[in-house]
Amino acid sequence: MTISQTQDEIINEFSLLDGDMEMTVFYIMELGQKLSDMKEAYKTEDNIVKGCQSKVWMVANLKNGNLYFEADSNTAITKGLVSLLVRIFNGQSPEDILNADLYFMSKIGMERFIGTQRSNGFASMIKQMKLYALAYKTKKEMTS
Amino acid sequence: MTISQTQDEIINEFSLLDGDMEMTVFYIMELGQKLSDMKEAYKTEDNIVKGCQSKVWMVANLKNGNLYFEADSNTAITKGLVSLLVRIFNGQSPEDILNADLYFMSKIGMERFIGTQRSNGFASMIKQMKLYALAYKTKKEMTS
Amino acid sequence: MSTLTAHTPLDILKIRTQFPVLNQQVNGKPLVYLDNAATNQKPKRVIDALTSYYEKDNANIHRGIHTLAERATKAYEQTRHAMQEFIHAKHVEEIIFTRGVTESVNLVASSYGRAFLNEGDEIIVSGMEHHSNIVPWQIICNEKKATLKVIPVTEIGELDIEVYRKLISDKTKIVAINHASNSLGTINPIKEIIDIAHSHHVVVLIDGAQASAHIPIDVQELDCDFYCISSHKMYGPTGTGILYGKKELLEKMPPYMGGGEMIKEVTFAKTTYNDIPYKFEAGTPNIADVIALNEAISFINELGKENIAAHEAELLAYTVKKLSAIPHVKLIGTAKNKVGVQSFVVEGIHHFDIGQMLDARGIAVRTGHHCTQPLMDQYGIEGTVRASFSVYNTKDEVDQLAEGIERIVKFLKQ
Amino acid sequence: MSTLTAHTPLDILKIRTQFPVLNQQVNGKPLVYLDNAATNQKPKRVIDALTSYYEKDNANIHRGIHTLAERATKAYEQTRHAMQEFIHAKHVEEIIFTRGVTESVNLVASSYGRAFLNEGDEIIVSGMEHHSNIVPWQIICNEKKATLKVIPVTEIGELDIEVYRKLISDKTKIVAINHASNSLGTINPIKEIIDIAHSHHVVVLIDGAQASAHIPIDVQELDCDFYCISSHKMYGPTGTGILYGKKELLEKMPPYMGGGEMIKEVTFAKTTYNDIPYKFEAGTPNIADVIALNEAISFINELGKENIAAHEAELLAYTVKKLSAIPHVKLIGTAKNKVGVQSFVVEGIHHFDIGQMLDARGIAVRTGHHCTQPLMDQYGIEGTVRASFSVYNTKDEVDQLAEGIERIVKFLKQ
Ligand SMILES: Cc1ncc(COP(=O)(O)O)c(C=O)c1O
Ligand SMILES: Cc1ncc(COP(=O)(O)O)c(C=O)c1O
Repeated sequence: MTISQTQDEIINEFSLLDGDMEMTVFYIMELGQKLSDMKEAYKTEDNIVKGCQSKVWMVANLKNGNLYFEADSNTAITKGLVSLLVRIFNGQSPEDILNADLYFMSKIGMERFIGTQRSNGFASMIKQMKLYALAYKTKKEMTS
Repeated sequence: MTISQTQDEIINEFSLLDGDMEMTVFYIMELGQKLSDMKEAYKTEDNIVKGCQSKVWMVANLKNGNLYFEADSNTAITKGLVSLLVRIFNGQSPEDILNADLYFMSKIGMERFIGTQRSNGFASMIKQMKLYALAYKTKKEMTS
Repeated sequence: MSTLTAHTPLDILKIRTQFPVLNQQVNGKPLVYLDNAATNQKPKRVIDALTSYYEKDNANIHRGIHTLAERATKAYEQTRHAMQEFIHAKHVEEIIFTRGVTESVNLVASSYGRAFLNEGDEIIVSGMEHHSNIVPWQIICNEKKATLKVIPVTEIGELDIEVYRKLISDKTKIVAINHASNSLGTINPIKEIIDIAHSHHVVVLIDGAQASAHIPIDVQELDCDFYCISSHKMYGPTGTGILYGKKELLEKMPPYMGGGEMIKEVTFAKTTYNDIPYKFEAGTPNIADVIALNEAISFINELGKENIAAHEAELLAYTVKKLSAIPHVKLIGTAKNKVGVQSFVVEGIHHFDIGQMLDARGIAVRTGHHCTQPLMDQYGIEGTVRASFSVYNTKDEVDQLAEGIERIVKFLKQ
Repeated sequence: MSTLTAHTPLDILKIRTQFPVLNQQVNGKPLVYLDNAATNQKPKRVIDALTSYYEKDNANIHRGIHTLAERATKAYEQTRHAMQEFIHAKHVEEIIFTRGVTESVNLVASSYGRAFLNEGDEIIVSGMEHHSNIVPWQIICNEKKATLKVIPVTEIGELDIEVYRKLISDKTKIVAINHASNSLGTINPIKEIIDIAHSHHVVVLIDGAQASAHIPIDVQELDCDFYCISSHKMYGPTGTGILYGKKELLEKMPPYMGGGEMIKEVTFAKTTYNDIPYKFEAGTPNIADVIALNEAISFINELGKENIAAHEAELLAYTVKKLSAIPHVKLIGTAKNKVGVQSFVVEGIHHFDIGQMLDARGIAVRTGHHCTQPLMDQYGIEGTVRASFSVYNTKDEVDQLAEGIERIVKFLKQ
């Protein structure tokens, strides 16, 4: 699936929630619960995403030229939020991740339910993922 | 005339102004203009009434057991205001001055046209006059 | 009448109609506002006082002789008188308007501290203080090479007075304690704390942020040296509050800020300062909000603090009962004597998740460290969820809180 | 759009309808409000913003995750952005909310001064400064054994820039000057003053109290280091204002007040401070008034500062013409470049009498030293009568002012 296709899928899923805030929050937490836990060993200072209010850890690996992320958080909602990003970006090429336009955020009305403080945190997660993508892209270019 | 009689006279005069603020202020200034000027030599730091925003000087003399005040101010309105007090208290005994109830103030609605800042100053003038009265009364009692 | 010991039940539903903000839906549910320790809501009369001031009387105060300036000055000074009565201060000039508790504490730390602290002196605070009653003292201690001592907090959230007795000494110059804790709700035995301090000739500052809307205050009976209040936590507007200080102390303290209002005479050679309270009110004050604060005082007076406190105590007891029944919930702060504040944590669930989940149901609580990180450190937690009450809250709202928590606990614990 | 050089005439009578306070009688006469340099009046949209905030969104900001706290935080930060644009600051975090100019100057004097001033250093102010831009410097000079130097004022009320060039030296650490004088109306050549200071690596603070509602401000073009504004002098609520500071400077300055909001982490062992602007916003800020200030900014932006200034210039010219024609009247402050402020004295008549007399006719002016005693000393007077304009004033009001003065002059001079 492309980045756009996953986004459209997510938009579709959220539209079923019909704007009910409680259901939306429950749904996000459920998504978080489905995200496999990160090994405790990875939950280091180094892997923390700066700028999030809750703690978010993230690592990335390149397999066959595509990126795969693992992420975790100490809060259930944030874990659910980061799981959306993992789902969208996993298996995509560094280039596509770098160029991705994340239109799903405004389409699902993310701002309404995450608020300014989590918004900044969410932006930091995206930035971190794009940084990983940039790093691997550069590495690839240097070694090729 | 007694203190009450002069007060009643003043109340009567002010009632003719019918609450017109501009006429009232003009009238007060006119009263001030009629108050004879104080000798410059008396306008000393010592004779200043403390607590007035404008400068007010005041001296008192005892003649035949009664008090006579001279007063002046650097502002025309304050001079008019102090002239009311001089008119009320001049020629009265220290005892009567000490015991005087100055009901004319509320009757002419003084607060409305002198405001908080001048109110405090006006209270200081009255206090100063009563202090003079007390001093002369004490003096009289000690020498008698 | 703060001398009443009995209380009259209040008509809470009628009181609620005076608070326009309560009449709204949040996320499709009626708003349940339980974040009152952070700031509480304003009755219509307070809002109307602001409007009325700006629509009729707005003018700069003290220096003007025109009618609007007269009116504004008078109304501003009336609040000072109302506040004097509200806390039973001896002199009206002991009431200084500030932005709130934070500025009040900083004023004392900076002015009193800078003038009277010396190297090696000690200041005592407690382990349950708000950052606003810690950091200003840290700053001045750092500057003066003085030391900050801390009264420990017991497991249930009370001050350990026996340790306090041992901490205080000839070196102690200031004791700064809150009347009631914003995280725990604990009402501290400040009369006893003050008496002990005074027996050592130590000056005491009381942070009354969490007391002013709930506990009768009599600064003369308490004999405290400084008392600090924020308007926005007592039904008044944001941006104002007071510092009460004993006249003798305020008079010998140097000014805090310089500027208009606080001077008697300025020349480049020599400037002389105004008398208190003006010496400490440099610049154009927050005129409108000070004036509107008077309505908040009247609101509290008319209901009666005892009646407000009785209602809030009932809500608190009910909250404790309901929350205790929910699995995995652990109450933080269970002192005997409390204002209507209840913190809690839910085992294995982050307070942010609970806060956000409750917000999804229209329920506003506060989550986090509540500006009391040292206290959180002591409990070994990062933060709590805190529900806190004002007079307009109801048992029904507590039910909704409990139901919300039950739902999230069920969801995340299965 | 502050780049406009031409201007569009404004419909003043229509603008007046937005100001409820103007629609009243004082002492039986329609209010003529000419005390705008002290504080100006608030358009309905500013008052409505306050009401709306308290009726819908009131909550403590930054630390809350519930919906009301979200809304309040967002609105509060929106004003910061609007203010950034209003003064063309490079970074939004360069905007710090304070109580107003007085607190802003004190913040810089205390924080920057205490950190970077040394014995023997010099600070330069001018002879036409407001006490709020004198006394804070006197206090810190006194503490640091630094010296205050004064740029003299010429007879017509302009700064003597040649003397300034001689005053500035390697010893100079700070220059603090108003953009426009509240007593004289003079607009000072601050760009030139700043350039001269910077050529000596001296930091410049501009007191913009009398500029913000009248003169376009571009802090980047001016390259000033600090700029201070009071909300209540620019159609906004009392109790708030800003300090603009260059990021590099603010970052290296120590905090001013300690408390909630301004910290990153507090332990009794070590406290770390938050980033700017929060480092300088300790405690609960004046949330409602900051939010309503945004409406005042929009009000000015929508009318256009050039258009406002053009109207006020017209009123000023008319005032000068009318007052000059009255016997015994002497204008104080006749600089070439002025905002809409005209001070005057009447030979042999005390300014209090004129003020009170005018008030009896419903006309509000300010009388006294206007918190600029050193300036009054220079003119050898105790005070002046001052008429000052905002956009809602009219020529008709100037006529009434002149007529009132004529009457009192006639009365007292015959
Ligand atoms: C030139 C000038 N500077 C400073 C101030 C002080 O402003 P505020 O009283 O709002 O702090 C004023 C207003 O009184 C002023 O006109
Ligand atoms: C106990 C306590 N002290 C101090 C403060 C600080 O008050 P403010 O933020 O109004 O200055 C608060 C409120 O946040 C508080 O709860």
